[in-house]
Amino acid sequence: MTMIFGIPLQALLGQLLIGLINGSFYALLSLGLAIIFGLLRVINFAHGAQYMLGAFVAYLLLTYAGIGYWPSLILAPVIVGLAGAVIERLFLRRLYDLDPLYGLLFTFGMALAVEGTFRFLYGSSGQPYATPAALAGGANLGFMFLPIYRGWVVVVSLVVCLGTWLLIEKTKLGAYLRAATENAVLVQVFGVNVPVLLTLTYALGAGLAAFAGVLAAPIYQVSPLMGSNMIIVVFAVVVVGGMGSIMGAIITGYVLGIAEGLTKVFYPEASNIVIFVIMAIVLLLRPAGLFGRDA
Amino acid sequence: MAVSAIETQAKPRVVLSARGLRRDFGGFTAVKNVDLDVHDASVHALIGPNGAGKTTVFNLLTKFLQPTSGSITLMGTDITGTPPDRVARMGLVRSFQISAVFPHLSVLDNVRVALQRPNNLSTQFWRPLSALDRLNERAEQLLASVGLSKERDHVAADLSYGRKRVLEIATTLALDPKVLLLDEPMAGMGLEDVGVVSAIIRDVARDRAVLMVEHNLSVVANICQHVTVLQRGEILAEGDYATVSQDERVRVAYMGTEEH
Amino acid sequence: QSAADGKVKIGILNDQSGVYADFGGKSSVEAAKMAVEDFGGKVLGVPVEIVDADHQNKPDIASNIARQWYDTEQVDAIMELTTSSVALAVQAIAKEKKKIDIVTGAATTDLTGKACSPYGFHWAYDTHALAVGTGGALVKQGGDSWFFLTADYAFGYSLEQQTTDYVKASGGTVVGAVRHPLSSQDFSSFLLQAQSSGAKVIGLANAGLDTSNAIKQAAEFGITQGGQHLAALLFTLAEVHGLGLEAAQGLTLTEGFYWNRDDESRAFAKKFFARTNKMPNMIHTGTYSAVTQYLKAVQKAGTDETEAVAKVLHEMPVDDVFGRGGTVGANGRMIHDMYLLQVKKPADSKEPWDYFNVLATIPGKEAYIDPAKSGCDLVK
Amino acid sequence: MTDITDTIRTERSRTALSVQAGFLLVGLLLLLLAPFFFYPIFLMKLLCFALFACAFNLLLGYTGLLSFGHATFFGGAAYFTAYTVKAWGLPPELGILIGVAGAAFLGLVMGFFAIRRQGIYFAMITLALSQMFFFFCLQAKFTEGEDGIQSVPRGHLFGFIDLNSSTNMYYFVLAVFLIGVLIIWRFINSPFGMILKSIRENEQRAISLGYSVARYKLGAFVMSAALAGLAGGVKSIVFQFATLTDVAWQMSGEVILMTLLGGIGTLIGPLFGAGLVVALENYLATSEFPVTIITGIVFMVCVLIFRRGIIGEFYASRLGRKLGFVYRR
Amino acid sequence: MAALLEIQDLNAWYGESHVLHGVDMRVGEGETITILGRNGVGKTTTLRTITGIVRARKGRISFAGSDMMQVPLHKTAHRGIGFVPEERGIFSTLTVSENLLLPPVVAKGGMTLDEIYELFPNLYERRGSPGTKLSGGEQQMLAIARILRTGVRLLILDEPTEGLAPVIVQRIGEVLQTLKGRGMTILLVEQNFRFASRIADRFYLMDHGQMVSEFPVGELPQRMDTLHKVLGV
Ligand SMILES: Nc1ncnc2c1ncn2[C@@H]1O[C@H](COP(=O)(O)OP(=O)(O)OP(=O)(O)O)[C@@H](O)[C@H]1O
Ligand SMILES: Nc1ncnc2c1ncn2[C@@H]1O[C@H](COP(=O)(O)OP(=O)(O)OP(=O)(O)O)[C@@H](O)[C@H]1O
Ligand SMILES: [Mg+2]
Ligand SMILES: [Mg+2]
Repeated sequence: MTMIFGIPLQALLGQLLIGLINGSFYALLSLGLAIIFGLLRVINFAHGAQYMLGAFVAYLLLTYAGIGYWPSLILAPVIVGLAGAVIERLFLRRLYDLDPLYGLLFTFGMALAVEGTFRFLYGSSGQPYATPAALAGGANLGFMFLPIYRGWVVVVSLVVCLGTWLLIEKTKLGAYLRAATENAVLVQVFGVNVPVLLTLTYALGAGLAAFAGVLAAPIYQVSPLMGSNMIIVVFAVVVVGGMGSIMGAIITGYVLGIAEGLTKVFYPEASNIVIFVIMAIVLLLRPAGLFGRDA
Repeated sequence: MAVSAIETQAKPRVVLSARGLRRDFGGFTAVKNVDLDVHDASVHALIGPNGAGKTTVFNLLTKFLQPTSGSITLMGTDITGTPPDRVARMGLVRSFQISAVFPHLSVLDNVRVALQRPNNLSTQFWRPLSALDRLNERAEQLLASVGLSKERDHVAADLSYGRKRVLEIATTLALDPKVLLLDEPMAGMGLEDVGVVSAIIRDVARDRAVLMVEHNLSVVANICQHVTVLQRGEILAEGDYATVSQDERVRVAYMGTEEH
Repeated sequence: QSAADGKVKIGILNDQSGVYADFGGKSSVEAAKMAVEDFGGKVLGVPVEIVDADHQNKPDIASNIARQWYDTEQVDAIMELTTSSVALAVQAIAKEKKKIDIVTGAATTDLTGKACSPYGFHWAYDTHALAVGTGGALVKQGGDSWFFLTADYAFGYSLEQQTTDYVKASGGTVVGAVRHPLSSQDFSSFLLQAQSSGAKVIGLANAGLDTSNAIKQAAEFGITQGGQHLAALLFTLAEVHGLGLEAAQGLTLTEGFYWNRDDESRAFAKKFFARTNKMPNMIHTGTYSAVTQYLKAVQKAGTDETEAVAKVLHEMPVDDVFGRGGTVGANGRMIHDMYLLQVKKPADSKEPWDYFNVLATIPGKEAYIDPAKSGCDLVK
Repeated sequence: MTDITDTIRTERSRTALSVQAGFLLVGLLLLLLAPFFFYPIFLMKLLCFALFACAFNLLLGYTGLLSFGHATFFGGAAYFTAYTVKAWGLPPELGILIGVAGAAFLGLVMGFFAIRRQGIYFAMITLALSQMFFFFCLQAKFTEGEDGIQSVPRGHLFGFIDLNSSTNMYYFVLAVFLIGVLIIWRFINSPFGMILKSIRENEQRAISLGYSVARYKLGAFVMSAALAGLAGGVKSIVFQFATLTDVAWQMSGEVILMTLLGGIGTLIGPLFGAGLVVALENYLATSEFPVTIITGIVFMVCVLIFRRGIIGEFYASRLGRKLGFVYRR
Repeated sequence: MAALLEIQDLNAWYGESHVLHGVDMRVGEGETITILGRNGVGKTTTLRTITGIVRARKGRISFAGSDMMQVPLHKTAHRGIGFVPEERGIFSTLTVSENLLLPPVVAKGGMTLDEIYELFPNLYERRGSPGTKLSGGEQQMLAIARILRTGVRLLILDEPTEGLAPVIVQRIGEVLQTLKGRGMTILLVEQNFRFASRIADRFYLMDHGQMVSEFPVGELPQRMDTLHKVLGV
């Protein structure tokens, strides 16, 4: 058997694949975070809560309405996105003219409140959510047993990430969004209804987080805490990637997922901090992040 | 460009010089092969069409940008690798194309902040603010010299655009720089201020070097002893205003056909 | 006969909104109230009062409340005390103020070891009992080679260490271990390593959501179907409920109580269910037992004065639905039987909350550290 | 950043000055008499958190840097102090000093990375780095994992003041708090503070005037870290333990809440913010309502309609202005 | 000439500071108007109030016969008003060509992309690079160019020649002449008196938030004295 650093090649391949799966979640989440930040200048601390909400909405739909995974995959992001739109309209909107730190603090409070509410209502040990029948079971790849569902996560996250990227970088709508980020008043003077655009953006970001949440439900325990465990790592991913580019967020998400996966083989104790260590190194070498523009 | 021995004797000494300056942005070369000598006690104008690379040259000289190649010497010291704040402390100070004041500080404080460093009053975190009062006299002198005495206690943000630029010059002068780099000091200024500022610059240049970017050609004609014309990142012509403005290439590339 | 200050007051201090809220939480408060009602609501002729507070897993809040309770609100005993940092902090205060504390929620053996107190008691379980139960007993059932998935901090190490000791003592082997950081979402990398180790038992030396996620993902990767066994070292009925039988089936764990064990436990559980809408785990029942025993002790001592009550508590055997035949060591450890439990297949579960098969009963003497060897300086 | 300052050098009338001196005196008197009316441990906790929040505010309110990692300094110092006092048997004052030094060092390291970016990047970097420190504390031997360092002896201050007496302990904490606030006050109203202010106003311009902006920011960061460490060290002596909650990121969130509630950029606002948060936590502990929900909602409400905080709103109110207070945006 | 834009007693505020004190002004269809005035008298504010950016305003603004006071900001362009702001407002996250294509076309009759590139070859050369990587002058050209595409009827320019090289100023002058020739209405604020006098049909002189006088280009020689006093020309 081929060995690399004392680890069988097969095991390594398996771990790479698993890293990629985790990277899918990082990518989806950091993408949404980057979009909201990029366009609204709001660090969406509630992103983890929205991810959690996605999973919970799927769970609730199943439990109380008998609506299964597939419809939930669309429905949950739409519901969370709508909730996001309402939040943006009612609250976030008032904070745009202020220092971005207020947006951060507001969404931080929101995350606390939402998480607290779900903990109050559903406890903290989580709820079960079964893998959809069509994706149950696994495939033997020779070097590892790959649950089919995990393969699906990688594929669908890639598709969604690329789709979002195309939407923002390559369409007129995206150009409006990017321009509005810089100078909303001027874009409005040009005849574009910017407030609606911003609402849509926040809804899109929240929806993406919820989508990741639904994807996560069959893998992780649906728990009120699932988001807060994730959010800080995703922040680090975003810092490493640099907020300048959407593509940067996506690529960094996958790459760091893989880096983390490999650490779990070579030095598992460090797997939680490896992303932070990478972040520190990147900051030393490229303060603006790997793909970020200089401020 | 070689400076002959006779010339160096006749002219004041070179305080800032650049050789073979070049800067690439991605595939685009914004500045290439620029040799520049700025002399003490003179006003040197850097002119050229928009996008010629004037601001970039400024950024390179003050080290806000790192040159891709070439070297820069300030008063005999090589500063090619020196960080911008060091360069400023060595006596090379710049203004910005977009006005740069401390908006929520008073006019007086704007100048005092600049005075703090040369007076070694910038790191004392244990002393009271009143320690700064001994800078007031000098600060007020500076304000008076640019005609801002009346606005002394206003918040800088409340000043009009032109007044802000004047304040910026006063702040810059507070550092008593050896070399002053001014990026379009008259842009957006009303005519009444243009006169004032021209006079200030001429005055300042009595005992230091000034390098300025300016589109207002009458100002250039009036106060600049030396003119360098930049085009597409390269030097197109050099000399005094009369020489340069007769240059056919300069007329086509920059000045246009009308009378100025 | 009467209470010294005319009041008998018990404080339930635990996590009611954080990560351990399901573990004990508000339901523990209910259990304490049940105990008081079952006791008749009064002792020595004065009404018994239960107060409760949510320490939010913050020792300084817990410490603040505990001091205030003892100092100004005439609370006689504080119980439950989830999370070892809180339990240790409060036990130290109780010791200083010469007041009683009975821990049911925290796991660390230090409470009856180097941090023991003459007025401190540890009631429901501890890491040692869990290790012996799951480690020792499972080997006897044939699970003789182990691989550990260990949470990378003191709690995880001590669980792993103590379990390893018992696995080895019972003739088993440990083929490897992997340390995972606290609150890892994804365990698949670690599970793959466990899988390729070929060990018969994968021991989960972690807690809470980490354990749940590991179990769920083990099912996903077909680990249990592949013939390997999962053993959770700290896991209770409440968490199994959250996980669902589909994912949890086959899992082995140790608890100090199982509601569906006999008629008495079922009767207690029904009453508990009527109040809380869930079946009790060992923390809930343990709290019920602790309150009951405390009241009995007050009754017997004829006063709520600390020294006297503590003396009775140390001497009087326990005899209730939780700790039948239990005794209390000089270090404050309540020694009672533990149960090795296995989660049923969904098809075998006959009613809601019917989750476990009892694989073995571990006698208290085996489950708990001999007080003489506990490192507690109160034991001569 | 909203630009807010306790202005020291604006024109104030003499009456206003004496009104403020009056406020100060009454405040001091209240603090001195407080232990006769309130539960001392509650007051000590309040003062520790108030100092922590003041230290945090030094960075946010006066330098415009929002750190989301201040728990590192607070909790780190708590660990250092607790460890040295318990394991090495150092007297409390020395233990606290070591805590402060340790926090300053951590501040130096974290600041070194974080000041490379501004605004929210800065916040995220400090958050991530403090998370790293959390994991370090979780795994390091000397912190004793989730048990925490327990039963730290309070000992005798300078060898003769018995801190086991809660009165002595209280006045010691009060003294530390007052000294801390005094240091902060001096710091922001010093030549150094002036440069910090100008950097916040226009960083590029400050560079062109020859200031090494990074060093000034780092200086402020380390100062703030050291003072946060002072609060943490004292807290570990007060409570006699140091645990993981002090280094967790929720603690960083809490100190932000205190500052926001009290008034960002006001010298004494954090005292009120801390008082409110600590009281709220205590009160909610025994109420039916889950703490996090309330905390979250308080945050949201504050940001939306109460942005200047208690003291800021007071300064900006008609009465406040009449009394000569200034709250500038 | 029919009035395309008519302003009566316009007042505007920034927060509590009252900046416009009753501006009256009339711009005829096809006319080119220049507002002159010293720094800070409220020229920019007048333009920003007309376009609706400054919303703390009172008075009457009618454009093409309809009242503009209640029209939301994002609808003004669709009524036919195009704005080139003083600070240019080039978007750095957009490339030059994206910047150029950004404002939605609101009516027929705008210039085509080819025409624009012909007018500003610099822009063509740098069409793929990020907007703010252009030099100051290039940015100004871009700011004007992108409005020309949209087909608005009234072009409002705030100091279009600020910071521009004389050749470029000349070229912009030519461009504005061309637009004038096509019947475009132009409202301009300018410090460069020479430039303004070459293209304007009529002048407004502004001081202290009011129009203090108004005269056609022909009267310029007689007015030089006043201008001298007010502007220091
Ligand atoms: N950071 C950068 N990245 C890419 N290109 C740049 C950058 N900075 C400047 N440029 C390009 O370099 C050229 C020179 O720009 P510069 O700002 O130096 O011109 P300038 O002579 O100052 O013009 P103006 O008089 O209009 O201010 C321009 O074409 C500009 O687009
Ligand atoms: N955003 C603002 N907030 C408060 N005051 C402002 C603001 N913008 C401008 N002002 C003030 O309003 C007055 C008019 O400003 P305006 O910009 O309209 O002048 P201007 O005539 O365009 O001057 P310039 O020739 O310098 O561009 C000035 O006193 C200015 O200080
Ligand atoms: Mg320039
Ligand atoms: Mg203007």
